[in-house]
Amino acid sequence: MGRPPGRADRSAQEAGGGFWGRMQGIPRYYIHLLLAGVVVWQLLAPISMPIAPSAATQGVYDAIAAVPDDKLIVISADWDASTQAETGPQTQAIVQACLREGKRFALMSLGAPMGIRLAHEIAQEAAREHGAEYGVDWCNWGYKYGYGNVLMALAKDIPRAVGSDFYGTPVAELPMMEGVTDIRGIGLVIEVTGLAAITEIWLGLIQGPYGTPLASAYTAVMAPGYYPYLDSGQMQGMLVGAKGAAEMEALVERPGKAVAVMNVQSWAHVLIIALIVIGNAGYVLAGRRRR
Amino acid sequence: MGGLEHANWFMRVLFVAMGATIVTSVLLAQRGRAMFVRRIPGLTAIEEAVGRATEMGRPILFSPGLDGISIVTLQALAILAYIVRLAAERATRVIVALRASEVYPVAEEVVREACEAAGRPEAFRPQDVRFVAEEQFAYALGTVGIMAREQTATTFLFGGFYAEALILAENGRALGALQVAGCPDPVQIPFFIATCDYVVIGDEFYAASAYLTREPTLTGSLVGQDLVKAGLIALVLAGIGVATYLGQAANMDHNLLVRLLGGGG
Amino acid sequence: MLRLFQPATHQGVLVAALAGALVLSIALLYCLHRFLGPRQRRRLIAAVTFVAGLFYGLEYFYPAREGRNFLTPWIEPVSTMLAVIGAFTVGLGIYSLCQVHGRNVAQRRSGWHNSAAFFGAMAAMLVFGLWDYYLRLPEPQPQVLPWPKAVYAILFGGLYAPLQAATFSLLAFYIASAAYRAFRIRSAEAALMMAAAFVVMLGQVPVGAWLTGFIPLDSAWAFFRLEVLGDWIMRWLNMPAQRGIVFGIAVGALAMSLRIWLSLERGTFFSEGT
Amino acid sequence: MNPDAYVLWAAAIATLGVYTILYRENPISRLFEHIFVGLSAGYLLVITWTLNLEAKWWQPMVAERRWWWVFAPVAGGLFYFIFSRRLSWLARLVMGLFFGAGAGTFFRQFFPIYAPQFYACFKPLRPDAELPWSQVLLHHWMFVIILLTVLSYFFFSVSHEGRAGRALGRASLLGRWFMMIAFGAMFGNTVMARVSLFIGRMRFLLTDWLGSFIPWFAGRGL
Repeated sequence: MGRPPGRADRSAQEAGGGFWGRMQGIPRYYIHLLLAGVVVWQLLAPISMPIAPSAATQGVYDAIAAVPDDKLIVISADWDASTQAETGPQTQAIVQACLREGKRFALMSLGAPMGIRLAHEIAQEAAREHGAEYGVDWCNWGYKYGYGNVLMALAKDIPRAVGSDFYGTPVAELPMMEGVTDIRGIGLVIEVTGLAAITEIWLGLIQGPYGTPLASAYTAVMAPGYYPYLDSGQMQGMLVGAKGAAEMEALVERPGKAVAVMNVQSWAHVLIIALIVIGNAGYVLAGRRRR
Repeated sequence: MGGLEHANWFMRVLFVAMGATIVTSVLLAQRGRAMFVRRIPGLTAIEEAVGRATEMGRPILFSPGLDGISIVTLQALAILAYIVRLAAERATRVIVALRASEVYPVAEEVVREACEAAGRPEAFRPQDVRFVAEEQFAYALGTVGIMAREQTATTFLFGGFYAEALILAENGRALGALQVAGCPDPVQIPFFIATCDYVVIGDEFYAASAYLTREPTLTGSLVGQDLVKAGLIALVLAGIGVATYLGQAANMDHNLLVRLLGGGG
Repeated sequence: MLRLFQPATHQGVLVAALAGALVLSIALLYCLHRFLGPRQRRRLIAAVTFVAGLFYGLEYFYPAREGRNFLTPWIEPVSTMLAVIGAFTVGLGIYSLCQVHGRNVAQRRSGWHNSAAFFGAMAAMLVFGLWDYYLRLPEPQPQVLPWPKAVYAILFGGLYAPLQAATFSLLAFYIASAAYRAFRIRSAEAALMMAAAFVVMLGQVPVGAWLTGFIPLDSAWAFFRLEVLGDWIMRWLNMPAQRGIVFGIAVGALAMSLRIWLSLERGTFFSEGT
Repeated sequence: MNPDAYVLWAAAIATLGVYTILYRENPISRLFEHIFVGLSAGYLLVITWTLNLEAKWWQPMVAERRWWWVFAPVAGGLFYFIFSRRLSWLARLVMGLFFGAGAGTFFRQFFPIYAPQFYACFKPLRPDAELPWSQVLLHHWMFVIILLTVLSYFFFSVSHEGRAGRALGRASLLGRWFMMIAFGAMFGNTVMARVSLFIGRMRFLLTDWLGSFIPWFAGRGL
């Protein structure tokens, strides 16, 4: 490939003098200083940027809101410390949404024995905030080994398939599980994950055969691979990375960590875009003057 | 899935056909068949870049990237040989910054031989072939330090680069060096385009030694590669044809070509 | 022949076997050096290259039953052997570093104290790294660490890891200054590049979704919402272009591999000399 | 000895030291560069021994008495003959071993890496029940056109003259444009990940380090 776009502007002199000429050749350490300044400023004294939820995020919220009151939401928390930066805030925002809408939910994990404790702590804290009670408004089925086998059993007989909960209590004894016997008692499954191939099990064994609605939350790296399911309607909605978590936090009107980070990101992106615009304005206007 | 742990018959046939095409065309070229290679602008720039360092009386920096001894690195070293030859003829130093210690002896030998081939064995300075650091970012910082202290006038970045690419190229640019970069992996190319004067993308990297040396073996190989690519395009078109006939739902499970390549349900 | 490759029965036999094998291999190398002419040496090198490539290639392409063929059991040991042989080159890299910095210190060149710091850091990491490794403590670790472990914690957690993270994070700055400089509407190509970067960047942050939030999600125009458009660019403009580049590379690398394997490669180093 | 406070301060100073390079290369950044390179050299020796040689070579050779492992240092030692004029061919012998292994490794990776990408290109080009026409046009047709034009750019042995040549030239120009769009998109897509790295470092500096002696920073809840 030949000379790529981008040579020239070694200095302002090359671009011609004048204000717009100078705007084309801002020394790079000023740019670095600006970026550092914006990040530090926004971390310490944030000015909130508007957050408009994307269609995919709105879909998750709407799916939660649409669950009939006699049915449960199952949140499958298949993540651990390695992807916690994204999946943690996602889980938190989803739990908040369930509590806000007054839906009962059960946590479980198919793929992350180490991660379920982290999800449990998140749910516990949110429940305390909303005054929700364990066993009545929410519960934790714990980590269940067996992937597809667990789900096939779950569809037929929930108390048997799950057995005991996170604390070792048989789930059948929990008040909220009254009347929830099989898959018909589940109104929505939300898969939060940094692991590949778990969504496919839910799709193949639960969503496909029984038509149970499914929503999901993925790390930004994983998300693009799952858009086809969103297009096809197999999934009601999807949270994409920290951005999805921030949008969800905004929807439940409880801005947290994800909103803070995305706010800094928004400002940093705006700065970079502004720099590109200024550079181009300089290029066009200084060029016009010379002609 | 399955079928990828070992080859199936279709892969064997395909592989032998591709290999035979390339080797045949190499042998034909070695027997004197003339082969055409079109102009590749990024590679023409190498001579200009070496010339600039000569004019300014300052050294050249070459980095073969992070990979150990791999096909990418060997190709990078073939480009290095050409650059050192040009530079030695013009009494210009080339500093090679290395990340993998197993590449060190190979790079040293390449530089020494290139100096000899240029007829100037005395131009070889062992201390200019340098191991910098094994750790990715220590390598980046150390190489930037070399650029700054040696005031290199030209930077060549050819090989397997990862996140450190932008650290190297952006600092080289700040020092005013003329930079030529090439990396087969497309991921770092956008950052090279933003910071370097000339960029060699994708397969141009592998065409480089043929283009630079005009060695019949290599130009022959290039022609063979083009034939293989044409064959693969035909295969893709066939696959698309079958997919269009089957339709979206049945495609992945029933497309014969998908199954032959180890995919499908 | 294979019966020879049995573990030695006790320590004395081991020492004898080690010494014998060492003497034997040196003698072999001496004979090779003494009796092979330049042409035969080249042939030997080509043969070694060919066999090494054939081994790895054939294991994949030779028909396998239940995922195994006669070469499969050898893949792991041979790869380990190569990794070990390669590990012995570590001295070459360290030698090169010591040569450059040793000269700086010995001749008191400007900035020699930096080279002295290099030696200090290397020695400290080597000594305390190994010390830490051999000072195996039972889990859980005690609250108060023995001092060599504490020094290692400072070297690793206080210097090595933060230096790594800080250098990596420099990219945030460089990506900003590179974007400012490179994205100018100087040509059609530069403009296309800039436009794509613009849309994708905006599509990733909430402010982008807000900018085009007025377009109803269920309308025919929803495609032009920045986050949808950005995603479309990544998946349906970026991905096929990358595929095209990758296929080119695959064929280029295949040809290079074939030339290396068959010793057909030409050019300085690869053909001339012995 | 509890090293936590030292670790915190060393980390903060090292981070700030590296950041001085953002202005320009200077004595402070140079010092940290040398310390980093030194630490990484020492660490390389440590992990080469602990993770590689001790476990895979010394233990099998000495503890398990597999005497033939003595050939490994002999072969590895051949690399060092590179410094000798007369004996450097022996270094080439062992290099040849690695070159061959590199080529062979590529042969075995060829299909596992590229075949899935290859058959993923087989996209239906007509609408059907599952595939509305808008998706066929915007996704699949787009995909095939871009793939083919980009591939056409990488034909090096065909002249861009003559009727067929000019057509190829035009296709490859279009391919170049598509590649530029792709590169711009990749650039834009990476910005967020890179800014995140810096946010992480700033959180460390503001909350962990400054917050350790100025409570106001710790109380910001970052």
